[in-house]
Amino acid sequence: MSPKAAPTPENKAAVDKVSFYSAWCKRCGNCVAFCPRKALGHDEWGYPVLADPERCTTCGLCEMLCPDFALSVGEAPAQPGAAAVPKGSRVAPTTSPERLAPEPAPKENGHG
Amino acid sequence: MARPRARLLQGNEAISLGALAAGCNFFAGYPITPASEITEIMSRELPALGHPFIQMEDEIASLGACIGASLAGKKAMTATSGPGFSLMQENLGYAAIAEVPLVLVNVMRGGPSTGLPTNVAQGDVQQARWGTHGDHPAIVLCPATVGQCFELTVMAFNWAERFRTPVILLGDEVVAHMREKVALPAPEEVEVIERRQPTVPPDWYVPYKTDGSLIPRLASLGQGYRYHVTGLVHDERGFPTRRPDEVEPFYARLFGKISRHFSDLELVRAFELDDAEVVFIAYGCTARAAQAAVRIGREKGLKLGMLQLLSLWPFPRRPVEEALTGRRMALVPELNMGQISREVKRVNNGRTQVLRHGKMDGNMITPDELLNRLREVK
Amino acid sequence: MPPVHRSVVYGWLRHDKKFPHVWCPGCGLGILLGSLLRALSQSGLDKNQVVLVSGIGCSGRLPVYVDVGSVHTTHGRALTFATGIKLAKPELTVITVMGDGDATAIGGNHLIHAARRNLDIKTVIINNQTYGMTGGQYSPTTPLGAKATTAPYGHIEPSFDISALSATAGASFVARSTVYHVTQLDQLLGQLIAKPGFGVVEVLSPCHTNFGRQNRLGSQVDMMLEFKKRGVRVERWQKLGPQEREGRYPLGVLVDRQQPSFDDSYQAMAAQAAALRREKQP
Amino acid sequence: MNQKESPSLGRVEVRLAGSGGQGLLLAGLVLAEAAGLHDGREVAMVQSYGPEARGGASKAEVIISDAAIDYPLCSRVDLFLALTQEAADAYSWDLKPGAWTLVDSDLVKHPPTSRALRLPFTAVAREKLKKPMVANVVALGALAEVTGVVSRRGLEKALLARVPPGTEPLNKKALSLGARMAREYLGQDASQPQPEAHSEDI
Repeated sequence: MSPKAAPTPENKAAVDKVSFYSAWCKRCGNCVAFCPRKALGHDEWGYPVLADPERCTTCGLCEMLCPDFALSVGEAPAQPGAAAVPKGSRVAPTTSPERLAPEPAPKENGHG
Repeated sequence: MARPRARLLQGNEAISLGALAAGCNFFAGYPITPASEITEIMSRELPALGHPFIQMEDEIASLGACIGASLAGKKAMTATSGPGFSLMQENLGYAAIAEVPLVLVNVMRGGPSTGLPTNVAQGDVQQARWGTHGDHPAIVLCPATVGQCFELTVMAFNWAERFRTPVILLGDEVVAHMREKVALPAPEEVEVIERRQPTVPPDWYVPYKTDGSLIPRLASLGQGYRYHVTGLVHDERGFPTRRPDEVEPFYARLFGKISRHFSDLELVRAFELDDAEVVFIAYGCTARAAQAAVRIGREKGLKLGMLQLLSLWPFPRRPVEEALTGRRMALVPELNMGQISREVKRVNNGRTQVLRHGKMDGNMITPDELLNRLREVK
Repeated sequence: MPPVHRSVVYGWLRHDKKFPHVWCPGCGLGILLGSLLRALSQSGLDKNQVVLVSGIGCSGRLPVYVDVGSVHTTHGRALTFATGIKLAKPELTVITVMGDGDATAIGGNHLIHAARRNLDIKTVIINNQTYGMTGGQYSPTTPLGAKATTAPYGHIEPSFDISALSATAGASFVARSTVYHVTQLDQLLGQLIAKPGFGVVEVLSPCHTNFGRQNRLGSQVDMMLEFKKRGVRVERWQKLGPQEREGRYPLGVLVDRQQPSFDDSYQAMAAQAAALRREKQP
Repeated sequence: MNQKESPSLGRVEVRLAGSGGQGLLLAGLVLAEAAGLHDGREVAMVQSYGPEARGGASKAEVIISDAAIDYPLCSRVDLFLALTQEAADAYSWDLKPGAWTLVDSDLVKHPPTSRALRLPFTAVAREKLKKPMVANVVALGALAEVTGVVSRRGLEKALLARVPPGTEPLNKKALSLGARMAREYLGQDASQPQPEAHSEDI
């Protein structure tokens, strides 16, 4: 099951904050492990989902640490490849992973 | 037009002047006897003309820089001798598979290894054909006079651009270091072939797609055509592929673009061949000895003739077949133990008796030696 | 600097190239690629002005994904091709991407000479301390004692410090970061692109598939957290004593100096040569 | 070009031998340019390279011919100049019988043939011109005078085009000194015997 399939009212906020492109995702777990707010989790297949949208500050770190360009923070661009920066996207380039990164989480989902 | 003024020129000088006349505007090299003069002359000429020259840290780097410069639109050349030629083989293969035009001059000396640095030899003939790993076509030209050094260097550049391939000029120590009186054509009289550029907008450019010529058009880096160049087998877009239905046509095209022009690429010079009973098949400095032997032999009534090979690869099969047909004997003198005589025997196919005359003592074969050899085998 | 949205990064990826890319799940090369694309998009450069050159190995596959002129060369020779390109077209921004084996083993000679020559080439060396693509053999940066498929009893050779080597050889700009410190990496790559002369950014990156597995270092996440633990910003590094420095390394700009670049010196020499020639042949 | 003035020569093989630093490469170049560019003949020249050209016995070979030159090296030397004993020994094995042979009388005590012309090129350069390095030019002057393979006028033109600026008078003087030395030695005028045509009997 792809996390992007059929947005329901419950996960609409999640889709708005982080877009996942499962075709490119290799389920490495970087985004989940390094989310400073632990807002991301895994679905039953190991794909990332925005488990707790309330905690997500759209800091953009998961996007930067994703080696596969498989997720996008902020409003999803109309189409991948659109050159313009969509209005309202919030990315904090000064976010320091050293400052924000959590201690290693137990490997619940067996990543890596 | 002014009559060309005769000059006393060294073979290496003539190669350099030929390169400049053909539009060479990039040189990267590493000094090595007996090819260093070319690097020295280019270091003097190119900066004054506003073109790049660089002495790299080794021969591998020299050919790498030439490939880079050629991809960026320059007519690039490097010059080396045996040890450097060995180092260049991997990048030579790269230039062949990525179809990068450039000219590589190898002035042959005694080998293997450091061998006989200041002595003459012709031991790199098969290396020029088969030195790099994998199978690929090769174009190799071989001058025997200072004048031919100039002419064949111009031709090497023209063929590199026309066929989008590296072309090797295989000189030897005698021809490269020899000085002769030559009258070179004025630069405006030299025919120069330019690279075919794409004429479609960048979005429509498919870098390795070809028209009927089998030779793709090469856009220069930084001209708005953004594409990928790789030493991996690639598809028409330049992206790596291992699909048999893409790999097989790729190799077919790589060979086909050369093989369909064999008749243009087979360059020879006949000397007193018409009624010859015994024919020398020779190349490089050895052709000079063979021609002298023909002259001396003819003065004594011997019906001798010579076929000089100006292109060694693709091997000039048809002219050699013609030269062998109806003769009593063919003798192939060369400064190795039989690198071209093997080819001559291959195409001879029972036409006549083919003998080799190999020599590897660091000296030229003399006309006397050839005439004595004929006397022995009579 | 304005924020870089992923959509801008997507704009620098090649749309006719198949994704996902060839690298292992979690490989730092993908993170570096994203970082490089953010730095490029912020540099103000036109895609047509940029040429990306790589050698062989995992890192060699990076340029093919980027929508610029890209050249995937022979093993260790990226800098030689880049030298030819830069000399031929000085107006281009030429960036080479190499691995540690590529840059410091087979291509070590080219690295030190490119640094000495100070031709304006921007070099990114991704250091995963092993030969990843060929199966985890030891490289010039494999730590003493580490296991490799060609060092089954532990590695016995001291390793190169890529940044120190580049600095000593004469590079104008030398910096180190890791794929964990991705925001710092963005900045350093931006500085690298802007800096004239030969510049090197060494990027530590995990190879959990080969190096990590052989040395029981866990997942790429564990290896990246190790970078966090050991990497120290250069400003802080300078205040550390020898004992505190043990097992750690400085991150950030290590060398930033002004010196004549090869391009400038060559232009000056060529102008002089042309003038001399005009004098001789009026 | 003064092709018409130049007498027919056939093929003449010239070998200039000595040790590195004696200026034999320059002498060869001047001879080749004089014969080729000023006398209108065909010429080919080869020389020693590498360590041999710096120390040891070095040589320059010039083929001068009325017809196009096929074989570019000496195989039967018609004209041999040796400025050291080592060079005289090393490079005299393929002299044609009766070849003109010129040796430095002080430096070559044992000439390769009894007919060799022994002239004190180096001593004259040192004593009369105070410049031992122009011994090569003195020798060239003598060689031209004795053999006539190259015109005196062509030789002078070619020489002056090759030597460093400012040394022209010195070199001109060295050339005529060499010629005079040869005339005196032969005790006759400059009317020299023509060289035999290159022998082709193999």
